Amino acid sequence: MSKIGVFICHCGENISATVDCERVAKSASEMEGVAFATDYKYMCSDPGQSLIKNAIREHHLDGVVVGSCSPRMHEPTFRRACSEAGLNPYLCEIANLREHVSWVHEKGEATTLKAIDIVKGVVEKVRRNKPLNAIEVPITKKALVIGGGIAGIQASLDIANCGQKVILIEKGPSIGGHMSQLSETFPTLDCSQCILTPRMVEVAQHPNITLYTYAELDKLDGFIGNFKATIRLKAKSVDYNKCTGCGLCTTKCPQKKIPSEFNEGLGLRTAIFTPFPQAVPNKPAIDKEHCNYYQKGKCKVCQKFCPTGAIEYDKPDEFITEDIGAVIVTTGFNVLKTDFFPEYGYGKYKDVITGLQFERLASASGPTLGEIRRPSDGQIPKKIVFISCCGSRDPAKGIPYCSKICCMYTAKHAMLYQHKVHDGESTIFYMDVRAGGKNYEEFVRRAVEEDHVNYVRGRVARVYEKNGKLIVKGVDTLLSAKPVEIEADMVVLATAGVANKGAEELAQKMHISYDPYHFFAEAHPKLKPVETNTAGIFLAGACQSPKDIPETVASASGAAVKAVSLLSQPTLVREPIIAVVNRCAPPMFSTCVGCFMCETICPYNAIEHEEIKDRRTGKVIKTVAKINPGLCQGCGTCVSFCRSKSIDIQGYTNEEMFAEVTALLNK
Amino acid sequence: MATNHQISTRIKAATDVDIDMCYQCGKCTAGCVLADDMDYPSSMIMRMLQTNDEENYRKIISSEAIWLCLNCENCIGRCPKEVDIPKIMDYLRADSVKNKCVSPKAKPILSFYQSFLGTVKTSGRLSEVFMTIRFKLRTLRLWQDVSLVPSMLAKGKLKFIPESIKGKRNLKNIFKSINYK
Amino acid sequence: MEEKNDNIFEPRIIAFVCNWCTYAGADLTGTSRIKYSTNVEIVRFPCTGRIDFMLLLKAFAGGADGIIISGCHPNDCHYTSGNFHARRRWMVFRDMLDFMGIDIERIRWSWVSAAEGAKWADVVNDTVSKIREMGPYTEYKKAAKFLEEEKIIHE
Amino acid sequence: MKLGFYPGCSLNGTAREYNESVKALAPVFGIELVEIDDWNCCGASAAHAVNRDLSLALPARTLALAEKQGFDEIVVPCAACFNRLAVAQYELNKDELLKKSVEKSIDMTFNNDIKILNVVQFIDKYIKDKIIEKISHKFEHQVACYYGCLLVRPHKIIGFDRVEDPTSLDELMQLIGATTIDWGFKTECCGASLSIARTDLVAKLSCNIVKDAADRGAEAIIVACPMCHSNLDMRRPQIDEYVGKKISTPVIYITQAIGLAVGITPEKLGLQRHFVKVNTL
Repeated sequence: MSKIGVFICHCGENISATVDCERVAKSASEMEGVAFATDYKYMCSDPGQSLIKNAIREHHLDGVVVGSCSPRMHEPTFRRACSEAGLNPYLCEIANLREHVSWVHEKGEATTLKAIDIVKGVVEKVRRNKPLNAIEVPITKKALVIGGGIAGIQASLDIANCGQKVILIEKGPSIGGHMSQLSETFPTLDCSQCILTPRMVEVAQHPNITLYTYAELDKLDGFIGNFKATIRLKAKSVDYNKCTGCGLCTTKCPQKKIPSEFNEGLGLRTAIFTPFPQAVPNKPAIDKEHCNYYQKGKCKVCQKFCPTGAIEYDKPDEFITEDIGAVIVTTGFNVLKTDFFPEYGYGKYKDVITGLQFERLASASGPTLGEIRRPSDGQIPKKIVFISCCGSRDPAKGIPYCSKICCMYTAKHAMLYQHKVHDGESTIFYMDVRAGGKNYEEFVRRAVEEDHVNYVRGRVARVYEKNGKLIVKGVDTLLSAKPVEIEADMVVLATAGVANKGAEELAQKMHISYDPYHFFAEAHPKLKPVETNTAGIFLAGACQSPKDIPETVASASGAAVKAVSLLSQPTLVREPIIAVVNRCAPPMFSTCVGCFMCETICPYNAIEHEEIKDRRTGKVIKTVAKINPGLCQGCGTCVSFCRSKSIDIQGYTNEEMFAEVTALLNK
Repeated sequence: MATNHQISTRIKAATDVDIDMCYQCGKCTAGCVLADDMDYPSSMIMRMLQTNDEENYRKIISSEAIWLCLNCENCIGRCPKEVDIPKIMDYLRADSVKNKCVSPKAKPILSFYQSFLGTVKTSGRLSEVFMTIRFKLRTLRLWQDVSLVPSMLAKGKLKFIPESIKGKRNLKNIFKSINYK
Repeated sequence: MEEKNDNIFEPRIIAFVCNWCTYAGADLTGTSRIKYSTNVEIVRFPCTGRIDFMLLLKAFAGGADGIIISGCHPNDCHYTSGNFHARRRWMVFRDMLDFMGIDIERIRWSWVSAAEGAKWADVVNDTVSKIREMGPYTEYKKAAKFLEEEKIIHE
Repeated sequence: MKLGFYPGCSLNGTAREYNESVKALAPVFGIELVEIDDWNCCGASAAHAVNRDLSLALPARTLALAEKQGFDEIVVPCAACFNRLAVAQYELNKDELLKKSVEKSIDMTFNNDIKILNVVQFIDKYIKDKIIEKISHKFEHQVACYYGCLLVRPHKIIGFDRVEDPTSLDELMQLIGATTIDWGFKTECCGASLSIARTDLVAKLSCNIVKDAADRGAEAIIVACPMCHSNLDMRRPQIDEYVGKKISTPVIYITQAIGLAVGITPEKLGLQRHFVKVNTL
């Protein structure tokens, strides 16, 4: 006869507002096998927890059910409390009365009844729960950081400075990411490269950091503390051990007319190239799509001129596998490109550009060496229009969210323009100015008050070209919706920040969840902002949602700490939620018939063959399945596949689940 | 819904358009070909409706703007929130007639519509000639477009015998059943 | 949900969901305060791959009028392929149930990710209204009772 | 190949050349357009403005008739009529009760699943791929394609081409050898129904359109809507007055352009009926 304790939490009013907690506790006390039941305002609080502990000791409870928030929230808390009171933590289960009851139903009889049902179900399960012991597994003391933007750089440095090993992979030929493309950064207007490049160099030189550029994650197996990452090292066609980075090849390459990604298509590069002068590593790679040799089969000019003979054509991509303890994803974001804005003629008119392109125009290292010139004819635009919320906050275009950074960088763009073109006129069409952040609002006001940027509140309907001018048809909603028409020389679109191409695919490789816009999802919007739902994988930067630099760096350091705190543990304690093949007395030994169906479907190759031998003769009596607790992740697929019902999964055994379901139904 | 939301509720019921969807970006006005000529441009009208203030509503249905609207659908074509403004305009016009507060400036436009439907009612098809005549009589703009007549005749664009359909009665009933006067 | 009134049928529905996508999704429904019908009670599994179809029979026997099985979207399974296995087994099992005379229309499959709180509410609500139309599932209860007596179903 | 045909009122009157050109074009491609018997005015441009039910009932009657006469596709060259018919069909399919009440007032019941094609959809579907082989006189002129407001809208109902900067007309014109210019007023309204009541506004709007096309060196403006045509063509005096100079850019129906290309005589296409002379071509 079991002695279960039931503890119903009011969660302030979050639960008690719609569920009659006293009544739930009362009817729980009448349930079979329940020795003690009570309710309390904050069960997770210290007094709440000691309430549970005391009850366990007083009533010698052999099981605990807490009716509270989702187990994803406080299961660990309450299990810890139980073990502190000497009860095996896995004899404690949570009945989700908040997320699954009080928050989704109105106050009323039905709601309270449902709460009681759920508690009953869990009680029945706990009555059958077996004490389990956590599994200890070793930890590989090495972190993998995916993406060499500012987030990746920051995270790598922080981890490395804690004395842990880091592997940083970047899919492009250089680290630096979007930040290296920026001109000056708000709200301080300090030069982006000046603050970034030293850190890029630091990464390259840090003894604890291994940097792979032109590299992508191919596969990620394993689990927290023990991942196995397969990394594709894309062939650069240049042997970096020999290459000195003299750059002779890039001057000789006959293919000179390739739109440069780094300059957002506003500048040109060669087929063998280093993306920008401060690139890290500062060594070239060959872009096969445009290289004469790879396309037409002849040229080899670079090889001819290379003083160190570093050029190596026809070298295939390489694959390396690394053991990894923790992963930080910092793959960043992108901005919407053409065809999204037919009404603004982007892609049709050369002088309609994105904010990122404007950054290149304004950047000293850019194609115009920092002078603002029209892409079409190189003229300096006298009238410039900035349109914010291009795609953002536009459900019709499929992007309901606010891209967050645009308000600030648009203000900055207008400011930079005014600084560079003194007789210029700049207009910003905006819906709202969202300048929440340290010194942000002040910055925006400066743009208006000191640089006399003309802010017009209203969305632009369309932009069309007429005799070399761009006609911008907007509106001033503050002048009782008066239409405004501006003949501009150049139009800059603050295009929405969107998830990177291939983000979905990457998420699926790592089994982390992502939102409908393919931004990666954090484990909890407030309390676990850098964790994912997959233990051991963390997030930082704009791959999670559009973020500005300060926020990105902060989240990167946050993620780094999470990774370090994991790697610095001697061993890792894992939930014993794993499958086991039953054993029983001879002559049967196990009901397993050795069909090994489980082996074919196990995603972790955790199924091993065990030969059961006759003690004396040593001859094999039967071969049965055995599960390697180190590899098993407890998905339980084998359980439902097992024909002879010989496998069961700890914590979710058939007996437990059947009992829960039956209890839920039998009122 | 709360009583202080009567207007938006009314409109939602009649047109299935949710006024509160509009977040006042003004893109509709910016793209409207007649915004300059309107006493209240579309986004302004949306805002006034959002106030759920009967006085504002009165202003709207007595405005010229709702009659100038061409239903060209530029606005909804571009609206980030896909608010069906043309549909609301239809509703407002009907309501303005119902409440007998059609802006005097808009009378000719209404007359045109009525002349149009008048001919349709009698013959089932639109006779441009008769519609124009009716219109002229309603508005006393007797000389308008007379200059066009000879050349139109020459090009065979005028039909003086109005075509009419067999199912006239059927059509009469249609007008009757939805009590259009 | 509004107070139950006796003349409309309130079905009892059990939802078997995976811990990583749909359970989290249902949590999100809560955090976003989206309301849905009380008729559904959620049972958490590590993965839809774990869901033993005997449980479905058990649920029907126990008096469920409908069942929801929901997990991660294809390719999003936390355990790589659990949801596919579940799906595949269901394909086979469905016909068998059908053959056994079980009303498979009462079993709803869906994919609800951790980010789809609103979708979960929809899934629940239209399953409830669908089952409500179909009425109580008495046939199987009878059969189950008989089987119980005959001790034909063992756990 | 038989298709239902709904000319609509203007094609019977002021826009008869549009009618003629469509009728002349179809047989060349082995298509017979059968006029829906006893069709009625769809109420375009007036009904919806004053009475919603009427604006649905009028098209509904025609749709119901077409269905009774066994058409599963009808061609509606007039963009305004097309828009009204399409909208009515959509609205009625969306709202069962509404449909019932409308069926009552037209006292006919119907499935309301007939396919409605505007002139461009019609050409795309049945003519486009045969044009090349039929071309006898390449239409080698620089033209501005004017879609007007209704041809591609409401997009969520019609779901054809794209609302901003549509291209379907341009593609057709290029197909028959024309060069199409990029200009600013492809889909800006010409003032349509205000033509008579507010000629001043129509003059202004149409002026913007015609002027921009002319300024950019268009030899002709290609249209697919009788209202656009009458406003840009018949209202030319007012337009000229508004600009303060004479603009002689003719306005031609897409069907006439294609007609000329496949060697139909200008007379049969009714080109002589335009107010702005077309002799430039």
